[in-house]
Amino acid sequence: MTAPAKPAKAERLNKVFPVDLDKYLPELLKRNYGRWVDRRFHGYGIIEHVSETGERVFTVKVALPPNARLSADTAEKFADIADRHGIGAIRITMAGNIEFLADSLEAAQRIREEVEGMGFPVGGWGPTLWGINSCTAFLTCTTAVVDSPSITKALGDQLYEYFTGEKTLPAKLRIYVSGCPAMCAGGTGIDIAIVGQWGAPPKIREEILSLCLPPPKALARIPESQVFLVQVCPTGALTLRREGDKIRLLLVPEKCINCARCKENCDAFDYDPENVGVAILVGGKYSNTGVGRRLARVLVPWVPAVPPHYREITAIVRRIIDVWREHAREGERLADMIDRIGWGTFVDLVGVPVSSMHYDRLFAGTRWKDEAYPSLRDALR
Amino acid sequence: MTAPAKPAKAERLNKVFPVDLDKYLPELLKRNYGRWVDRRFHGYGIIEHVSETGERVFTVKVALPPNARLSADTAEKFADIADRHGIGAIRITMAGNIEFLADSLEAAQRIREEVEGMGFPVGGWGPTLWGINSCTAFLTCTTAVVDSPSITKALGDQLYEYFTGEKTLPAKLRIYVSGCPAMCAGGTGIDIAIVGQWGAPPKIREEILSLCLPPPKALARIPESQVFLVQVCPTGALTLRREGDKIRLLLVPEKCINCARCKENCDAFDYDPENVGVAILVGGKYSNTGVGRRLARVLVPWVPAVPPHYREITAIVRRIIDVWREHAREGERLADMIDRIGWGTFVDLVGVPVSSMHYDRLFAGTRWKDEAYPSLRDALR
Amino acid sequence: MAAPPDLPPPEELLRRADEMLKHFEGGRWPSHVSELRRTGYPLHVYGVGLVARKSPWGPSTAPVQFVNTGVLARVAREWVPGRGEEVHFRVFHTPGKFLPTSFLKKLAELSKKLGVGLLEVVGQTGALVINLRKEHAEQLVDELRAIGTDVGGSGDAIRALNACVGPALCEFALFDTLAWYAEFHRDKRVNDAIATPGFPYKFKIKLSGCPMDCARANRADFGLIGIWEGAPEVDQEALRRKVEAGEVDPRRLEERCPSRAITWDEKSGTLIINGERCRKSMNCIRSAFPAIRPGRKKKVAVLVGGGVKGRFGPKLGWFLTMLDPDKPRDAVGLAFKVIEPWDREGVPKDRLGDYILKVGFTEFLRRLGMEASGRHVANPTYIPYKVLQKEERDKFLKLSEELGR
Amino acid sequence: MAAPPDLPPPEELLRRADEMLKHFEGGRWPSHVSELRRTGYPLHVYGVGLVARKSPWGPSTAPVQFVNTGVLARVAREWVPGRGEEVHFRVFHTPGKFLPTSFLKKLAELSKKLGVGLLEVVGQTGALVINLRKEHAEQLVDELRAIGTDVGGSGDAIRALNACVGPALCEFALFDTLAWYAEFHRDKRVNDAIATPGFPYKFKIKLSGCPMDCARANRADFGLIGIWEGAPEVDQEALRRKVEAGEVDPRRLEERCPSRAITWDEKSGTLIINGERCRKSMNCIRSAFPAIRPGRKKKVAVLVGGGVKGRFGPKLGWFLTMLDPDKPRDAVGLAFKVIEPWDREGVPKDRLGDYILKVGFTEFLRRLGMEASGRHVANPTYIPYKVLQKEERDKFLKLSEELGR
Ligand code: SRM
Ligand code: SRM
Ligand code: SRM
Ligand code: SRM
Ligand code: SF4
Ligand code: SF4
Ligand code: SF4
Ligand code: SF4
Ligand code: SF4
Ligand code: SF4
Ligand code: SF4
Ligand code: SF4
Repeated sequence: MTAPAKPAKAERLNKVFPVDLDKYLPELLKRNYGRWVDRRFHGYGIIEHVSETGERVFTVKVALPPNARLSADTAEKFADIADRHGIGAIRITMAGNIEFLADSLEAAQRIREEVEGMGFPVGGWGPTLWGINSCTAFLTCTTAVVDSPSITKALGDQLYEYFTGEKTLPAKLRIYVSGCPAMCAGGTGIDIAIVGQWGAPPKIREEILSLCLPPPKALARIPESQVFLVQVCPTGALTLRREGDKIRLLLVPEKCINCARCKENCDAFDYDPENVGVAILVGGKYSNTGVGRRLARVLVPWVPAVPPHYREITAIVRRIIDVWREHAREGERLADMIDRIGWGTFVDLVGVPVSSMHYDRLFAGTRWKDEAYPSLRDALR
Repeated sequence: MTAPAKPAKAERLNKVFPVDLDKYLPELLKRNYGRWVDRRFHGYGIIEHVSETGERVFTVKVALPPNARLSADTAEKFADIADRHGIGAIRITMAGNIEFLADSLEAAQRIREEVEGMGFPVGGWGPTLWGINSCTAFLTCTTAVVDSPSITKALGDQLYEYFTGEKTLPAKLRIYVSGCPAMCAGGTGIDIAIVGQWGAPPKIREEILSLCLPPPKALARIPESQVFLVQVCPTGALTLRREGDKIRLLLVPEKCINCARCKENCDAFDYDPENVGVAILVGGKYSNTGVGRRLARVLVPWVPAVPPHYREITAIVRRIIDVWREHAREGERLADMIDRIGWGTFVDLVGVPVSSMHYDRLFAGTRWKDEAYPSLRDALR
Repeated sequence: MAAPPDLPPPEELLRRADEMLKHFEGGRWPSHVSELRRTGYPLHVYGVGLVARKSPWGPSTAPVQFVNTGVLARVAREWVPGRGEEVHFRVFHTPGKFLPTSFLKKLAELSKKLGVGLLEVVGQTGALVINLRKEHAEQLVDELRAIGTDVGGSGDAIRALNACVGPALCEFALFDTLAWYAEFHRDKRVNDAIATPGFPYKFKIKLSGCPMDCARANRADFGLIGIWEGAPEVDQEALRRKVEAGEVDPRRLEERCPSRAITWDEKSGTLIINGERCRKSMNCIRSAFPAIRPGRKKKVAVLVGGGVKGRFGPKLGWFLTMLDPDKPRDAVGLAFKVIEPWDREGVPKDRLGDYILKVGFTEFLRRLGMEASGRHVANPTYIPYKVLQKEERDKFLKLSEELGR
Repeated sequence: MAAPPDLPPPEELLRRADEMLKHFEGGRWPSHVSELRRTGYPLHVYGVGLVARKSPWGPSTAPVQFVNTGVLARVAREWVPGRGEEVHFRVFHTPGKFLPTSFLKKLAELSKKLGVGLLEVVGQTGALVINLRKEHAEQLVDELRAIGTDVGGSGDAIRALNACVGPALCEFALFDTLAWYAEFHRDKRVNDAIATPGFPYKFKIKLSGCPMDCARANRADFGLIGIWEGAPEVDQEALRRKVEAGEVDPRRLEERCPSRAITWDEKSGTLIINGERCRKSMNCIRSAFPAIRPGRKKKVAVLVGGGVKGRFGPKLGWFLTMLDPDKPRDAVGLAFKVIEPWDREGVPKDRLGDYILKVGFTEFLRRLGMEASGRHVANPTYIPYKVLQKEERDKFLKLSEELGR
């Protein structure tokens, strides 16, 4: 391969964006763009959209493996199915499911059969599990502390019927599983969020620290507090000490909140798998339905993440779902139910047996201790 | 008057506490102490308590003038009524109403007639206004910025029927009116709290400041930050500056949160009546009913307090009550209703027309600006 | 406080003050002004304050020998025509605030003889306030002591205690609030801390017989609230009668129970209450009393750190522990145990609650040598990362293991 | 990251890794491991990570000429037997993420030819991820550009934009999310900020056609959400039919409206919606569509400062202003207006929301030269004292006067 001339490469700074709708939208959708007037659900996986022109399109929603991973082989098979039964296109949902597009219910059913035959379930609309979003974690990520794709697989195996609708839920359920506090699976604004944790303050590997610091000469000219790594820590847990010629980065464990910002910016931060676990949060949502958008709250600040079964995690998630199924009103998302019955009652129903939990500080690094200020009501038995 | 001998006076340090139940409790109550098994309400002002012995006692609840003020003359008349119709005792409720005690419903009714004849309404149980607690303010207090007794009178005149039960409410209503942020009427854990405000940072009267500082020699030895007045300010708005021999107390208005702690501790802090007003808070309660105890939230951070009508205040209070009456379920306290329908909806129903309100910082002096971080939902019309 | 701007000349000021006062004698609600007219209280001062929209009173002193708390003295500001002065005592109320007519008459008499014939029958903390004449202060102390009460409770001291009427008149009382109230007063340390200020700030003790909290123990530095463990007690037979009579709707009991602890079994006509879940809202009890009443396993809950402001603003007390309803002395001991670290380390004008916020609740417990009790979940965090100690983590590990079985 | 303690010897490690991997090929849910087996991805590395309970990957580099964002390179840690490497591109997705089969096939082909035959069909931000072979990186860029897309969007840059499917497939879209998405990409400033990192931290833009927020604009640095003003539109005739058919229970619409904006008039069979009150929960609409549909006065709401963590932890975006649905260029302009003060003053690794928290929302508005809009009452204070500016006070004065009339 001979390298093209340089100016041509510089052209790479002018990005090629695939934004020409005309090129990517199937004809059927182009004709009815913005003209959809009604939709009908056929089971839990197929939606029929009706246009004011009278035309219809059927979408078939299919779950993918964790982290929306697809081999080129499978992609080609999907393309083939879409060509044979569909309208020559698929779409990827923003949450990593696939939608096949068809122009009749029969065609949609055929698609369903074929993908189910390949081992991919159809479902995920209405009062079901819409899917589990997983970040990439051990598949490609350097900062991961737990492996979200395999946790997702463990959860998916257990919650399968909730996706297909064989068993239904009070309302939509989505789960985000992130391998570390960066929360790439989408943060905490969702029904159930699972977030990997170090569990203990990081360890600093002195040997490679210099890679994350400015070159010695430049460093000598920067005030300690202005050094990037020091600035990155939100709580002041990291300070730089110059000892003669040497530089030491000190970590005050009492100040550390385990946010992982240091590690995100420097590979010298390490941890011990011994302490690693996940936090489980509940009751978030982005949608404005019911009580409106909200961040989830920490129900369980830590449980271990033990592959391959991840029993500790799946047990708690199942429990949360059971409590929700038992106590929710029809159509009530987890966030709305918790809001109605109260956090204390919810925690109680789940059976979290702790004598002390966090105090809501909203943002890390404020003056008050991040700890429990007990209320009488919550103490009552 | 000749002063008694000193040792006798020193005895005053051993207090005489009126704690001998035997001495103060009417016989009827002594006999049935701790043996009450049932109670019946007769209208909104009379409760019949039934003992397991079969005996009964009837209490008649009577409103007093603002700040629970009673002249010796009226007190004697009350004693007389209690002797004639009652069981020879009255009691003062903790919230400053009077309860007459009688041994039959007829006697209770007679008491009711007599006190009503004197201009004191009977009522205040069940779904009514239980009373308005007022601090002393301009009657005797040096730090008052608005006069709570007269505000209470203005409110009482307008809400009279809610006390007597001529008009009922969804549930209990109590109002606390405090003349300044010390909130002596009982704080903010109540349905409606009205709290006097300076509205602007205090002015310092240099002439009398020295009265609040340690004597010059002692002062010279104390670090600035340890001086009492400097310590009292929760936000660091007050600093002491030594200029040669002179001492100056500086106030940074941007840091001042109007908490009045400086004034509570030193008469040199003054304000301009021009800016003075009250904050109106809603939805507090101490009782564990419904959603449980909670502090009220600021609905209106400031309106002027203009005697004698205090129209600005009474208009808002009436409005709050109207909204509550219209939207509450039976038996639902204001706090419970707000919790159910949501703060945004409630604010909207009242019609507070502001584009910016406070951000909840819970405690003064944290790092974040005490200001509005708008949510989309609340912005929607 | 300086004279407000644009104050009219004295005569005009007094005239307007009078007008203002008259206004407050109209209307249906009992009038404090009319009541004050029956007394020797210097009403013109109050009227001038209303016109000026500033408190007319400035600080003054009224030293009374060996009385270090409970005496408050004011003098009218220099801009109040005719000036005037005002002194009042905070006097200890009787238990349950019962006033036999004989005692009430004595108070009225004293108030006329040595004061201006005016009372505040209950201060918002719980004291009985008597407005007196400065020159009679010494005598009033002696006469009050003679009839069985006394003056005290202001400044950085223990303040007038407050207890709800409890067993004297209320069916719901879960402990003997008035006996406990007496017990506190019998303790020498309480006496001394009431008599002489010495703490960083005031300290208030309030006692409520049940979770309705009529005594507002939630806003006390040290609050005591009667409670029970488990479910309310149901007399199923009596309840069925109430249901049949249409007095009680069992579906509504179910629905209105804020902790969803209630199930009504239609078939058997039985109300089942899950005691583990019940949060003691009293809702079922007050709706169906006496067929439903508080449970029998009684306790007294202790709340610490409440207050309306202090350094850090409004706070409701935090749950500390449970006490035995038959052991009031434990409560007295605990109060002083709680006071100790605050008294030793607290910055002047930090309430107990402010102190706790500064050191943190966990550290506060450590200083008391106490264990955390109860579930502390009122304010869950939104932040999913945190350093947790091993013991803490182990609790959750146990939970997941139990659920996994 | 250092080798975890007690790691078994290489062979045993690989054996256990394999066991682990096999486990994840069982079960009903689609397996990523089975899928990965169909590719050239170095599965043993992943398996070793699972056994070690540590990510097996360390940072590496894969410089690609004039490509400053979107390329991520990893190398297996030294304790992974056999080592291995992994490089992937973040590739711009098509609008609405529609993939004509021809395009999908081309992607699959490229992925096999130049990569390991593996895709992440959508990253959680919205990118399409292709795992490639390092040596083909340059060529893959060119080939992607040839089929009409490109690599980019990582680091302290504008990230892959994300827009919900909107008018292409959804009845609820209140503005043309896909047209706006295209409009952003056509702007030179957007191109440059995607191509080359330079901000204090990443910057994400997300577009949702309606308040359901399928694109999760609430967690974007700059979020756009379609909205309308006033009440939803009711086709009373159609609604009555639905009611009669038993498809819709109007009482339930009333009851479930979270802002209590709905009244059902039984007699006339009319549903009245108070538009002033409606908070756009979409509840009535999705329950009775198409008899009830969004109103016609459409707007696009702008949220700023969302993000999952940054310096100060989780935040949902705050409402800034409303835009005209026909003017996407206004949104592009506003995005850069919002970026400007943050870019100038922000500390490295502070997200926009962190910056806003530091300066305060009011000050942020001032720096933008914008007025506050909307009602900001989400988090009312419990503290009853505050210094307020005169203008602020006057608003409340006006309120009380209006109510007093
Ligand atoms: C396809 C997708 C958008 C896309 O551009 O890819 C989508 C599309 C629709 N969403 Fe969504 N939602 C999609 C992710 C989301 C998300 C994001 C997420 O889950 O992370 C949210 C907000 C997050 C949250 O849960 O708070 C979201 C909140 C909703 C809601 C509100 C649900 C609720 O009860 O709060 C509805 C309404 C409903 O379900 O009745 C909704 C309804 C819809 C419907 C079914 C509208 C309708 O009833 O006709 C849209 C169907 C269009 C279609 O046929 O494709 N969509 N929807 C996304 C599918 C994800 C998936 O694979 O499962
Ligand atoms: C007399 C008084 C206690 C005292 O020792 O003085 C009192 C006594 C009773 N309260 Fe109370 N409450 C008294 C102040 C309070 C307070 C304090 C306050 O208002 O500042 C509260 C808590 C504050 C709050 O509102 O959160 C309080 C919250 C309750 C409640 C709960 C109401 C609710 O809906 O949340 C009840 C139950 C009820 O009304 O059904 C209650 C019920 C009762 C009853 C009527 C119990 C009953 O149903 O038999 C008690 C009657 C005893 C009697 O005959 O005297 N009491 N009650 C107080 C009368 C004040 C007054 O003059 O109006
Ligand atoms: C008399 C009384 C109001 C009334 O007329 O009922 C009162 C009057 C004063 N209070 Fe109070 N407080 C009274 C009950 C309260 C209560 C209610 C309670 O105890 O439940 C509170 C709120 C509860 C609490 O303590 O948190 C209260 C919180 C304050 C505060 C704020 C304390 C804080 O933590 O910030 C101050 C300011 C101070 O301490 O400097 C204060 C200060 C004052 C001063 C001493 C201010 C002054 O120096 O002028 C007032 C004296 C006025 C006077 O001329 O008597 N008063 N004060 C109440 C006491 C009578 C009694 O003992 O029964
Ligand atoms: C690939 C992807 C996960 C996935 O497999 O789907 C991902 C992967 C990484 N994210 Fe992310 N994030 C991905 C979506 C997200 C999202 C979701 C979103 O955008 O809605 C978030 C939360 C939303 C947000 O930005 O607030 C997210 C919040 C983070 C953060 C925390 C940012 C913060 O404000 O604190 C980091 C940490 C950092 O920036 O250093 C981070 C950092 C990382 C790094 C670069 C960490 C690292 O250097 O190893 C991960 C690279 C792994 C890899 O090998 O590719 N990633 N990351 C997603 C990007 C694909 C795409 O562009 O579509
Ligand atoms: S959440 Fe953590 S583990 Fe997952 S991709 Fe993001 S940075 Fe990696
Ligand atoms: S950046 Fe976060 S994890 Fe790292 S030391 Fe600071 S607080 Fe701890
Ligand atoms: S609240 Fe203020 S005005 Fe009222 S008595 Fe207390 S200190 Fe005085
Ligand atoms: S003590 Fe309070 S009112 Fe006084 S200056 Fe400080 S903040 Fe302002
Ligand atoms: S607190 Fe309970 S026991 Fe005490 S008076 Fe009130 S209702 Fe009765
Ligand atoms: S006391 Fe309250 S919480 Fe307990 S069972 Fe009765 S209603 Fe429910
Ligand atoms: S956000 Fe609204 S318009 Fe967009 S896909 Fe979701 S439901 Fe449809
Ligand atoms: S959209 Fe939601 S808030 Fe608006 S009227 Fe319908 S149900 Fe009520």
